[in-house]
Amino acid sequence: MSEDAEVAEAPDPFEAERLIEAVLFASAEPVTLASLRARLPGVADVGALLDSLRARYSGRGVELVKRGEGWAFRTAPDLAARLHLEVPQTRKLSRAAIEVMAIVAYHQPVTRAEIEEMRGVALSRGTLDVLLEAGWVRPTGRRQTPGRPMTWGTSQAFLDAFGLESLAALPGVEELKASGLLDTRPAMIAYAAQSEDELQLPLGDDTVLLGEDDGA
Amino acid sequence: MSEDAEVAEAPDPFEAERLIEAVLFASAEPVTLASLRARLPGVADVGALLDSLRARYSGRGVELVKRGEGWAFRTAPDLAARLHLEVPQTRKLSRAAIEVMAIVAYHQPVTRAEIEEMRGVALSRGTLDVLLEAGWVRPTGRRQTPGRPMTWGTSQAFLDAFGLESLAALPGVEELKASGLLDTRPAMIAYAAQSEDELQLPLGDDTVLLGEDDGA
Amino acid sequence: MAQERLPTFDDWEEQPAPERGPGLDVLLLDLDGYEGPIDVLLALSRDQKVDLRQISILQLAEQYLRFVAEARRRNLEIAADYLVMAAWLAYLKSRLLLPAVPGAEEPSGEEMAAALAFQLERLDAMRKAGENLMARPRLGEQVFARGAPEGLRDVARPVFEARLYDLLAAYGGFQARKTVTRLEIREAKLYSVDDALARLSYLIGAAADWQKLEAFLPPGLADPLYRRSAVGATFVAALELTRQGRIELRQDGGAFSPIRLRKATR
Repeated sequence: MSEDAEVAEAPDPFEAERLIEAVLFASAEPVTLASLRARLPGVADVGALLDSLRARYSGRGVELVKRGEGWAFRTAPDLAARLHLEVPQTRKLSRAAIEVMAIVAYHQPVTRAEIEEMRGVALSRGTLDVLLEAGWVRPTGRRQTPGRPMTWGTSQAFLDAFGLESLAALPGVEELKASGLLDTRPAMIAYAAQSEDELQLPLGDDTVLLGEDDGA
Repeated sequence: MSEDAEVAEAPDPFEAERLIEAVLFASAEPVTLASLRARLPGVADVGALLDSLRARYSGRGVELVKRGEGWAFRTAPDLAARLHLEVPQTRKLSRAAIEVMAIVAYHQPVTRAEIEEMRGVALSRGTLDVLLEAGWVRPTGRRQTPGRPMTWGTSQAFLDAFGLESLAALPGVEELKASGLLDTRPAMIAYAAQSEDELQLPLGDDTVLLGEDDGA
Repeated sequence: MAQERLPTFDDWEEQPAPERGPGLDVLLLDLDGYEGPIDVLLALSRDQKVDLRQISILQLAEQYLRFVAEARRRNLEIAADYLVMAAWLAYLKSRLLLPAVPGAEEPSGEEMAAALAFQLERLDAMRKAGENLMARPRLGEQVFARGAPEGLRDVARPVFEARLYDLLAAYGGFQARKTVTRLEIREAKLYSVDDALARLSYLIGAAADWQKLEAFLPPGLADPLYRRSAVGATFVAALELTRQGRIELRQDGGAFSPIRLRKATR
């Protein structure tokens, strides 16, 4: 690393241009002309070399630009938008988020306070944000009550995401009950046993009776 | 934010090359081929564009290099002495650390016990840590032997740090392989195997030697 | 394997690699600089030939033994594994000098020597490989990355996953939680084991012959849950009375066949 730059070769313009290129590439800050000159003893016209380099990169994906007193490489402005890439990344919604989504869908327009009251817990910070980020809920207006709280409803994206033609396509509470998704019965095995037909076995057939919960 | 990246312009090769140039310039780390492809929808042969770009920069002050799965621009090594960049002084590696790094690089995947066996001394605390901290070695899996010991290998950053296109470019790796010196086993066993002609086979594919019981 | 590690010296790179191995004195002076016996052996081996394949292990063993003897004579502190290696090399030496025992199970002296030579050669190769790697232009020292990276972001655009089923199930769960505000637990009507014991003890007196278990069930078995509890309790009671030696139980047809019982005939 400790080489003598002073023992500089004959100032070959091509070599000098290469060096400028490397210095500008590797420097964190724009490099001043003076600083470049200091690196190129014996080279008379550093400015001309910069011009040549600028021409060389003109129209490319990278351009040589002047920034204040210094020179630097920068990516071409027209490409800036395409440097960054949006990568789809599937994320699972939390149980709370899905429940809030459902409440918004069934009870819209609904305020945050109403959601909290219905669920009996405060809405944690991220929950509504996540739904907003997904684009499924949207503000629908303000309730004409003290404080004029914002109300929330579902968006078209929500319908698209869940394959619903319209909000009317959401099954009603009675339909949920019928499909077993809404079960209001207390879950107790004892009651289940009482109400289930399969256990109404004829008593006469004792073998079945005895064996019935034998292996269970 | 706009989704129009998909509605890509006709994949003009010149434009595509410009974009690759900009993307590689914008990143200090090597950019993977996959990441480049994702930015160039509709461009069939990204590899050919990279080759063209590599040729374009060949001999310049900045070069296009391949580092494992990634591509990057790097200053030409011959200019090192004349760049005079202010570089934070890197910590010198101890002789032990260098030796361990070479063993990991040439014998990967290799277990800690195998490294110790080869060197004839226990690995002191800091040795592997220093290499891990530098980001040059990484755990690669577990060996399917009793105790399921962890195996170590080198990272992409290792290739980048030492200017290697791939592990096949490790200096002298072919000769070492041919002479049987890349056998990880204890000397007695390794030597015995060697004298049984087993290792006189053409060692074309390192999977036999290296990947044999790779846990990864 | 070393039990104790000697300190390394960090200034290796400043030292020109010796063409020939160090003399005994240098070796002893530098004792702290060596990483265990293998390291010393490798240093000693440079005394012989450049090519480790041609090395005389016998000569190396002698050099090493001289080194250890000299260290002990000078009361230098050397770690236990140096002595272990000395003992092993002394043994190897004897094996190399004496004719091989025919039919011996263990490897011959030549094989042991070759294995040691292999180990030295392998370590030496790795040492050189390390030096070669370090001699390459390194990123951040001779080769540089872009000094002002403009950042390249792969922005994660989240796509949320939820099925209509999840939504409806969540709402169902929510409604259910809301609806059931008061949980009433009805008294479960069950036939107890105590009742079964009392009934069975009473009835068994009259049963001199084998009778099915069902014969002892209480009346009023319309309710299925009650009936199941009666069967279970009566069976448990029967087991208890059998244990007490008051009745006998039998089941002739294997699993699920009728269980019969009668008063003990003692």
